[in-house]
Order: sequence, then structure tokens, then C-alpha cells
Amino acid sequence: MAVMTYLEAIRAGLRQEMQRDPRIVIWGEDVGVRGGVFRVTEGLQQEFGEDRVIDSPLAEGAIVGVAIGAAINGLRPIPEIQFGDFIFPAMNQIVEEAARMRYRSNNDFHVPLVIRAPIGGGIHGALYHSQSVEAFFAHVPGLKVVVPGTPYDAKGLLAAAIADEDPVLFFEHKAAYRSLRGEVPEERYLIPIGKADVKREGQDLSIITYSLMVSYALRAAEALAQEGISVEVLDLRTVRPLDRQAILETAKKTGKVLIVHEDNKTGGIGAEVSAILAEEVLFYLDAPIRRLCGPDVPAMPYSPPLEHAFMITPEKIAQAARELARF
Amino acid sequence: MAVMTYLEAIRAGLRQEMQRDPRIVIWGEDVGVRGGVFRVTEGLQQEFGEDRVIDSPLAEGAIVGVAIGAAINGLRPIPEIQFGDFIFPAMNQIVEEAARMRYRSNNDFHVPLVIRAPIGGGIHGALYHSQSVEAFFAHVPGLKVVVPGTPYDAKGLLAAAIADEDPVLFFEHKAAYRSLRGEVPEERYLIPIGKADVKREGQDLSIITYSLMVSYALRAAEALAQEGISVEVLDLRTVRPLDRQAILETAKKTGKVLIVHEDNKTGGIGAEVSAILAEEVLFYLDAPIRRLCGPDVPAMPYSPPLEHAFMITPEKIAQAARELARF
Amino acid sequence: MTPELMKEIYYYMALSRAVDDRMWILNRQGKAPVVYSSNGHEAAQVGSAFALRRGEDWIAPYYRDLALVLAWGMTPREVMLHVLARAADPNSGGRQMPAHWGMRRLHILSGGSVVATQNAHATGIALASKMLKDGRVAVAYFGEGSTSQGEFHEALNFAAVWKLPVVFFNENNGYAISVPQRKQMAVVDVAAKAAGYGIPGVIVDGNDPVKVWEVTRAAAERARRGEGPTLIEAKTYRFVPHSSDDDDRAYRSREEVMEWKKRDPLVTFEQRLEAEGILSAEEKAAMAKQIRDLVNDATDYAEKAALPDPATLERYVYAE
Amino acid sequence: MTPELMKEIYYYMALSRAVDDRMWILNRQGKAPVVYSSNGHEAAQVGSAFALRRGEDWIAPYYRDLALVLAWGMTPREVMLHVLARAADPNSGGRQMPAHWGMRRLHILSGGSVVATQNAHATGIALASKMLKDGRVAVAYFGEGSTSQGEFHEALNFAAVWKLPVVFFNENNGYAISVPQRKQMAVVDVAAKAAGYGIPGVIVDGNDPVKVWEVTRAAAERARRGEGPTLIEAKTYRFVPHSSDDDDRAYRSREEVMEWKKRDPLVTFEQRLEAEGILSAEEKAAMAKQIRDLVNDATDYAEKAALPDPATLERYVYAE
Ligand SMILES: Cc1ncc(C[n+]2csc(CCOP(=O)(O)OP(=O)(O)O)c2C)c(N)n1
Ligand SMILES: Cc1ncc(C[n+]2csc(CCOP(=O)(O)OP(=O)(O)O)c2C)c(N)n1
Ligand SMILES: [Mg+2]
Ligand SMILES: [Mg+2]
Repeated sequence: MAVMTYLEAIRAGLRQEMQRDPRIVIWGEDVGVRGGVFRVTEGLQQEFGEDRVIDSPLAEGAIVGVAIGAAINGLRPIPEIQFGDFIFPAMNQIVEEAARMRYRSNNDFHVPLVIRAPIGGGIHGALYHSQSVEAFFAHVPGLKVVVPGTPYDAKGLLAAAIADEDPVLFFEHKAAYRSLRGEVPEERYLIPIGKADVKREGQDLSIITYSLMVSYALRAAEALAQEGISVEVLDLRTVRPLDRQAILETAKKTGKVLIVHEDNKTGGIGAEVSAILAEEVLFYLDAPIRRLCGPDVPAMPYSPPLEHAFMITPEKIAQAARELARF
Repeated sequence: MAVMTYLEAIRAGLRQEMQRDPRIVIWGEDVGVRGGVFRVTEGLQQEFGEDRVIDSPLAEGAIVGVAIGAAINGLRPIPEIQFGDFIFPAMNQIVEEAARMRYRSNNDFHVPLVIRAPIGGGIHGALYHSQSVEAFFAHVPGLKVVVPGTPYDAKGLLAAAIADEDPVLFFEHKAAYRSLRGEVPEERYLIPIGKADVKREGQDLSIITYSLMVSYALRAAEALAQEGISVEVLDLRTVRPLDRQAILETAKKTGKVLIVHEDNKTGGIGAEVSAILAEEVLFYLDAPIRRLCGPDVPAMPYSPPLEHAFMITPEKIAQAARELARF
Repeated sequence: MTPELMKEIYYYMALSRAVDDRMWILNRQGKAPVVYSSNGHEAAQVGSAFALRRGEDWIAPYYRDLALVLAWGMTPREVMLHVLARAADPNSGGRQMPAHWGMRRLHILSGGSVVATQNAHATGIALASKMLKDGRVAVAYFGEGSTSQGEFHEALNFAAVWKLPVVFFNENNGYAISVPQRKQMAVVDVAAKAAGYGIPGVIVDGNDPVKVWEVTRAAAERARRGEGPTLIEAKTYRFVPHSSDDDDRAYRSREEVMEWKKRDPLVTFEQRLEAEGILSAEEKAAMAKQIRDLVNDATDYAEKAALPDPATLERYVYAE
Repeated sequence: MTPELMKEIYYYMALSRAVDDRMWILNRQGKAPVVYSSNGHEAAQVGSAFALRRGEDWIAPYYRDLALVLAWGMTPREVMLHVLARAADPNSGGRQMPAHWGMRRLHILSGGSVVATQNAHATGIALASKMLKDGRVAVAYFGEGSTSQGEFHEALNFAAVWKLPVVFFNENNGYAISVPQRKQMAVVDVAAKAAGYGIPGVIVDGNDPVKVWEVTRAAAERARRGEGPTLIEAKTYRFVPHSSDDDDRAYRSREEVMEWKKRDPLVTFEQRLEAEGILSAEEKAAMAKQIRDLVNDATDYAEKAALPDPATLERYVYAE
């Protein structure tokens, strides 16, 4: 099997899907001639033409709004938002239109649409090129929110997102683009949306996480294994819908849960995961539910000492897990 | 003391503040000549003139964006968003600009600004005139989010919001406007933002809630008292910042917590409240933390049977509390 | 325009007015909590509808467009099922507020309440039509107040750059609820906005269905030829409050309303058809009776129809 | 324009270019992870700055506006503290990416990265000025790509309706990162967009600081007289990639860049001042030395300055 970066896996997935289905069209800022500011769509305009890989005007509201109309009239659009930070001008179209088209029309209309955007930080992106925006959308009925943590998952979840008949937000971690590598099959495969994945089995405690933090959690688990602490790592893979069953199972199994995400703590995905546990398996828990998350400041500052202070690292995860194991 | 509706209390508060401080300016759609579609600003343009109560163009992004600039150059703007449902075109200005102006400028700039908007349903408002939008903003560092549940609180919290040096979202429940009445002092008073309020003391379980649901919870508590169940009702009053201490105290006191809100359950305020409890006072709890919330559909449909099925009622709260008390 | 077509347009204008009037009665009877009216806009809506391939082209209407959707093929029964929020409402199954139209079969795009979003949707529909070469034109309808929204601008710009087969049809009635046009924009004509997008901006008397038909046809043909979008501004007036929750006496004088009423499109078009000998007294009476019967039938039908089952509340959030 | 003023403008253009060049060196040395440049835009920025009451009027710049903020009063040391993300950076304390200007004392509005939002802020500043009668004009600066954003439209419309003392200053360099203007809009001139707002749209050669100064002065005076906003389009070019992360060879030919370089505003203005006998060889050499010293000093100073203390990460989310 080929070894690819996270970015290459996404590009390979896009290419494969576009070869398969001529209705798939990509547009966004700089996605065509330039191949995207991160080069995710590099080569696609050459291969599929200017009609199917479109450099759009600089307007996220229209990028998504036009995609909604196009999806309704027969295309399968995959618009790109250049940075997750710039998704807010499109918030209205995503939340008020895409998410509720099916519900408001009593199933007469629906919007098959995949919105791709890079999230997260750690690459000197500062306040406006580092944000984690998944929690806003995970709160919205009618949306699905996918947050892959490995190259393999990225390709398989992308195929599933494109096959989905409802709007999917596909959030790629920009620090993962070139830093994560892994085996990725050539052939098409679909990873079901809404299924979490146990990335590592363990007995003493569970780390529940997603996106870039999956690999950090695995590194922390590795380190802790040396100390005799056995950590289970559950990768949520999608944060809406959440895989309740998988969440409950790992908590019941280990009795101790550490939730990790890079997004701000208050009102993040961790809150909902914790609330599900407190509702359903409270008496299985041997320790308080811990959340290790980004601090409650507006994304991460630029200057290295501040960025570093913001970011969650494998070491910080290991430390939190160690404390929890000892509880 | 005068008895006023929730709406009258807000109007009285606006008038009193505008009399006190000539820098306060209101604008929004239909707020001037028409006095607002709910009549909250009725009479204010007559009293304070067209310069201070402005009928703005139909553009929420500009309504908020202009307010940010005006606040920076010396006004104290109180823009109105006609319905909470229509706040999304302003999301970008609120989240990316207002909320982080202080942080990004390292305290050089700040934005004293109160954005008023009606939220909630139960008035045949259907999908687009019924939404609860507070959770989106409660996730955002740099914002404060106020959700009064009584006429008295509405006036006192409004004064505090206007006095605040940071951007505050002031969400008024539209079903409360004319249905809730209570005593409201003539003189100016401030209720601190970030302090919850025990609206009723009790021993057996705690209901934690806010906005319209406060009065519903009190009705439920009244009914349960007849059955010998003693319910404490904690009104959060503001959902960012949350009053952690008050939340922990009531949970420690009764050992059983029911969180109630009209907003969709997944990723709502209840998730964060529950997560705080699971993190801090897990071992004080005698029962799972229950959430009684709006179902996970995009706001409430129009047709009465569907609207009714969506809405949380005092009866539904009493039933959930009864079950929890018996746990 | 043929006399037959003129009569057909007249018929739909009159039908719409009759359905509209009935809605207000239902509102006063407490049977329809909210009503949005097309009263006054009929010429603009019906005239434009007949300039398009009804049912094949796409329309993206807003809450003001009762006459439009009737002319497009929605039946009075279907409208009344929607107004009374019945389970069989084909627009939304009773989920949406009245006047939130949408029927996939007829190519009427489902609309929400957030103004101006449909401009982007129509643009996207047109993008798909261009790619898939299905020959369709998409038409977005909207009020002049909604042109202040950023999404209006984004959609027109996108459509213009890609020369998409879409028409932006503005129904300018001079008010956005209570806000008069002079507080909404610093131009006299919405059509002036076309200049910023490099597309034609056409002003038309929105109370004359024939003129509206002509300019809409020209715009649709231009779109079909691949020459891109047109912005049409139909100047008109609404004779009733913004909705049943509004009281327009707060913001406009009765004199102003009466002045416009003299140009009521239904009355003036009727007079013209009579004067030109196109519509005989008998034909008119027959039409009136047919319309009365239809509206009565639709009301009865809808009143008897079942309300939605509360058990369906959580359905259709996602594909099932 | 007096010869003195011309020399001062030239000085700031040259200073900006020198600071700019140094930033790229720091980037290549790995000391400045990201650089945004005003290289090529100097005439538009400095010419407009001198047409305003520097430090009293408000500017709302974007990331392209190094020359503007230098002309407005920010010192090279202050710029370098920002570029190198030092604790003493007066723009953001090292929190923001370079070129995210903001200094309250100088009336330079703090900017984020989301394009076009500053148009509404400048409009709001102007609304306050009008109410408080402080006599200030607010000027928003922005690229032509950002005019596709809805917020651009909303701000211009709002400002036009209320005739606010604000100027919208477009630096049209023909590209939004890789996207050429013809894919961004279907008009040749950004100034054409003014028609939709009922305000003047003025086109000016952005490589001629004197012409820019003239039109900006006229717009500012008009604003101060209470006659409302103006949209100025300064046509110019950026000679370098969008940022240090960009590679512009992917989307524009070297011939095109060379063609524009012939009209490098710094070179042509220098030639003009020399030809007109305004700038002597000695003066030029003295200025060059002064600039070199300043840039060296600023770089050294900033390199030695302390980085932010990580313990400050959670400060200033709210008032303290
Ligand atoms: C984004 C948004 N903001 C506010 C509203 C509330 N609202 C509904 S209709 C309306 C006025 C629209 O006026 P116009 O576009 O002129 O249409 P008309 O009703 O006059 O036909 C307003 C403000 C809304 N629906 N959407
Ligand atoms: C809302 C938003 N979307 C996308 C971006 C990413 N981005 C940064 S600059 C830029 C191009 C801007 O071009 P233009 O406005 O012409 O300014 P120039 O850089 O050419 O001066 C883009 C797409 C952004 N900053 N904000
Ligand atoms: Mg109107
Ligand atoms: Mg540009």
C-alpha cells in the first residue's frame, strides 16, 4: 500500500471521486490555477478542466450559497473555504439554508454538499489562521461534521462525505497536512460517518479525541505504556453525529475519561461528550471526567512562546493522563 | 414598585440609560418610526431623536460592524437584530471582530457594545422566528451572553450590559415579552453579569436553567412541592461567563441536577454545565445529570401540533424532575 | 402578446388576489396565525412567470410571491394547505410559516425567511444548468430592502463573472416593513446596482404585466444565449401591511396608499382588457365564478385536511 | 503640492520600501515566519496618508499597508517589533501575524485577517464622528479582491444612506492572491461599483502619489463637508508574491511583472523629483543613509527585544 501524507490522501481522494462522478465540481479561492494555498487541489484543474475546478470570487457566503443551488440542480459540489477562520461569512448559508433545506421542505429538497476547510494551529498561523471551528457546526441539526485524524481516515471519510446526501463539513487539520503519513489504499473505500474508531486499546483510562490530537494522544499513550499505564485512545472521527455507543463503551471499560481537543474548552465538543457520559454511565466512572483543551482565548497568538503555550502537546496529554490514572 | 412586563422592563431600561448617557445610540431594522417589530423601542425615537434611534438598512453584518467602529470612536451602541434567527449574517463581525478586538490589540482597543435580539419560540414563529442562538456565542472567548428570565433581571442585566466594557449579547425571550410580569424598580440598578441566581431554594434536586424556562421551572417546582418534592431552581442569568460556583454549590447541595433549555440539546449550554459538574463534583452526585432540552431538529415547526411537540412546558419539566427525584 | 395570454395572465392575477383576500379573512378568524400577502405585486409576479418555461425553469421566490407560485402551477388547494399548516402542505408539510414556498416537482426552490439567500441559490442552480447544459434559467425574486444584504451582492457578482443563466427579479415596493427606500439605499433605482456587476439593469413598471413579461422574456433569452444575468427592477407597491402582524399606518400615510391604489394592477389590467375588447363581461363573470369556487373549494379542502402528526417532529433532519 | 511635501512623500515611500526589503531578508533568515508586503503600493498609500490629518483622522488599514502606517506615524522600530512578534509590539504585543496594524494613539484601527470587515468599522467610526462632531474622517483601505465580500457592499450602502464622513480607498493590484481581477468581477473598474451606492467613484493612477493625494484630499474634504463617502480606486501592482508563503510564478508571467516594474512608483517618483530639481543628489544620498540607519537600528532593536511572556497568554480576553 502506498504511504501518503494526510494532504496527499485528501488529494488522491478528491481525484478518485472526480474521476468516478462527473457531477463533482470544486470551487473556492485559489483552488484552480494555484492548486489551493496548501496545494490540496494541485493538479486537479489540469486534469478536470476549468469547468470542474473553479477559481471563485473572494466571497465565502456565495461559495457556499452557490453550492447549495448547484447541489439542488444536480451537481455534487465540494466548495473549499480557504481557512476555517474565514467560514463565518458563510455561516448564514450553512446554518440557515444548507442544514435545514431537507427539514423545512419536509424531505422534498436536500443538499448533498461537502464543505472542505483547514482548521487548527501550530504553524505560526496566529489568531486568524489557526482556529478550530468545528463546535459551532456540531451544534447544528442537519449538518454532519467530519474531523479525520489520519491519512487513511481522511481518504475514506472524504469518500463517505461525498456519497452522503446531506451537507457535510470536512475539516482538515493544517498541521497534519504534511506532518502525518500513513498507508492509504489506492482503491476507493468508505469509512462510515458517525462511527468512532478505537485507535489503541487500553485498560486504565480512555482518551477521547479527534483530528490532529489523535496522533498526539497516541504518542502520549506510547509514552505512558513505558510507565505501565495502559491507555485506550478513541478517535471520534466525526463530531456530529457523535458515536454515543463507542463513547459509552470505552468509558465503561476503563472508568476514567480524558477528553482532548485543541478547540477552546468552554462549549467545545468535549462538553457534549462529557454530558453524554454524565447522563448515561455516571456510575461506571472512577474519576471525574477531565477535559484537556485549548484555553479560552480567541485562537492562538503568533509569537512562538504564546503559540506554544496555547497548543496541546503529547507531553501535556501524557501529564493529564498520568494524573487521571493516579486518581 | 411598578409592575411591568418583561418587554416594558427592557424598554424602561433602554430609556433610563439613554437619558443618563448621551453616547448611547440604538439602530436596527424598524427600530425607529415603527418602534421595533415587537415594540420594544417604541417611543424612543420620539424622545431621543432620529440621530439616536436609527432605522438602519436591512443588513445585519453592517448593523454590527458599524457598531464596532462607532464604539471605538466614542459611542455606546446598542444595535438590535430583529430576530435571533437573523444574527448569522453578523456572525463574522461578532466572532471575528468584536469578540477579539481587545485580545488581538493586546488591550489597546476594546468594544463596548450591546447586541439585543429576541430568541426562542412558542409564538407561531416557525423555523425562522423561534431559534435559540445563545450556544453559538457562549462558545466564543471575548463575548458575554446574557439571557434574562424575569422583568426585574432584564432591566438590571441590561444596565450592567451597557456599563460593560466588552461586547455583550443580550438575548430576550420573545414569548416572555408580554407573558411575564413582575415588580421592577424605577431607579437604576445593575445586576452583575456572570452571577447566577437561586430563584427558589430546595433540597431534593436542582433545576439549572435560564431565560423563559426559569418561569416554567418555577411553575414545575410549585407543582412538585404539592407532591412533597423540594426543588431548587438556579437561574444562570448569563451563559457566558457561567457562574461555576453557583452551579457547583446547588449540585453539591441537592446531589441531583436537571438542566433545562429550549435550545437543541446537542452542544447546547447544558452540555457545558454538565461537563463542569462531571469535572468538579462528580462524587457528590446521586443521580445521572439529566438534560431536558429542545429536540435536535432545526428549530420548531409552524403547525401547532409540531410546535407544541417541540416546546418544553412546565409539565414536561415537572415530569423530568419527578423521575429524577425518584431515582 | 396574444389576447389569450393576456387573459391567462389576468386570470392568475385575479385568482391570486382572491386567494390573498381569503387568507386575510382566515387570519381574522384566527385560523391562520400569520399571513404574508402579494396584494399589489400581482402584475410583476404573473407577468414574469409567463415569460419563463413554467415548471422547467427554476424560480426561487420569497414570501411575497403568492401570485408567482399560483401562475407557476401551484394549485389553490396546495396554497391553502400551506396557509393552514396541514400535513399535506406540499411546500413544507406544515413546518414553515405561510408563504415559504417550495415544490421540487415544479422547480420552485424551497425558501427560508432569511432574506437574500435565494440569490446565491439561483446562481448555483444556474451554474449547474450551465455545466449540465439542461437549458434552464433560474430566477430569484426579492424585495428592494433585501438588496442591502451582503449576500445579494455576492450572488450577483458571482453570477456576472461566470455569465450564468440567472435573472435577478426585484419587486420594489418602496418599503422594507416600515423602512422607506430612501433609508435603505442612496439611489433611486435598484437597477442602478447592476453597474457594479457589469450586467444590464432594467427598470420596468411593475404594475404592467405586459411590460414585465417583455423584459423578463428578454432577460431569460439573454441568459439562455449564455450572455449572463440581468437585474430587473419592477416598481410596484404593496397595498396591505407587511404581514398580518404589521400595522402600516405607523409609517405611511393613507393618502400615499390611495394614490398607488389608483394604479392597482388588477384593476388597471382588467380595464385595459375590457377597453381593448379582449375580455367580455361574460368571460369576466365566468372567471370570477370559477375563482370563487376554486377558493371556496381550496379553503374547505384545507380546513378539513389533517394537521401534522406530532410523532413526525424529528423526521427528515437527515436522509432516512 | 509643495516641493517639501513631495520630498516628504518620497521619503516615506523610500523608507517603506527599505523596511519591506528588510522584512523579506528576515524571512529568508528564518526570523520572520510570515511577511506581507506593500512593495509596489507605496505611492497609493503614502499619497493618501498625506491628504489626511495624520493621527487625528482614522485609518482602517489592511495587511498590505506598511507604507501607509509608516507615513501615518508608526516608527520603523514599532514595525519591526511587530514583524518579529516581540512583547513590545504596539500593534498586538506579538499576538497577531505581521502586517496586522493597529495603534489607538495614532488612530490606526486594529485589523484582523478577515478581509473587508474594516469597511464597516470605518463607517461606524464615521457615524460616531458625525454624531460627536469631532471633525474626523475615517478611511478604510482594502484590496480589489475583498470587494467581492458582502460586507464591503453593506458598509458602502450604510455609509451612503447616512452620508457619513468616510472614504473607501481601494488598492487595486489586479490580483487576489492568484485570482486575477477578471475572475473576481465582471467590471474593469472597481470604481464602477460606486454607482450602486449613489456615491462618487474615482479612478486614480495609484503609482502617482501626487494624483492620489489630490483625489484623497478632495474626498476627505467632501466627507468633512457632510456630503458623504467616496470610493477611490487606485490602480497599482504588487511586485512581490502575495506573502512569503506564496509563489506568484504559478499565476502571472515574469513579462507582466517586468512591464509593471517599468512604472515602479518609487523609481518614477524619484526620477520626477530629480528632473524637476526638487531632490538633489546630496539630499537623496542623505535620505538613503538616514533610512539605512533607521532600518538597521529598528532591526537590531527589535531583535534584542523580549518575546512575550507565555504567562500572558490568557490576558486581555476581557477588561481587567
Ligand atoms: C436577514 C434578515 N433580516 C431581517 C429579516 C426580517 N424581515 C423580514 S421581511 C423584512 C423586510 C424586507 O423588505 P423587502 O426586501 O423590501 O421586501 P418586501 O417585504 O417589501 O417585499 C425584514 C426586515 C429577515 N427576514 N431576514
Ligand atoms: C474572508 C476571507 N477570506 C479569505 C481570506 C484569505 N485571503 C487573504 S488575502 C486574500 C486575497 C485578497 O486580495 P485583495 O483583496 O485583492 O488584496 P491584495 O492582497 O491583492 O492587496 C485572501 C483570499 C481572508 N483573509 N478573508
Ligand atoms: Mg420592499
Ligand atoms: Mg488585489
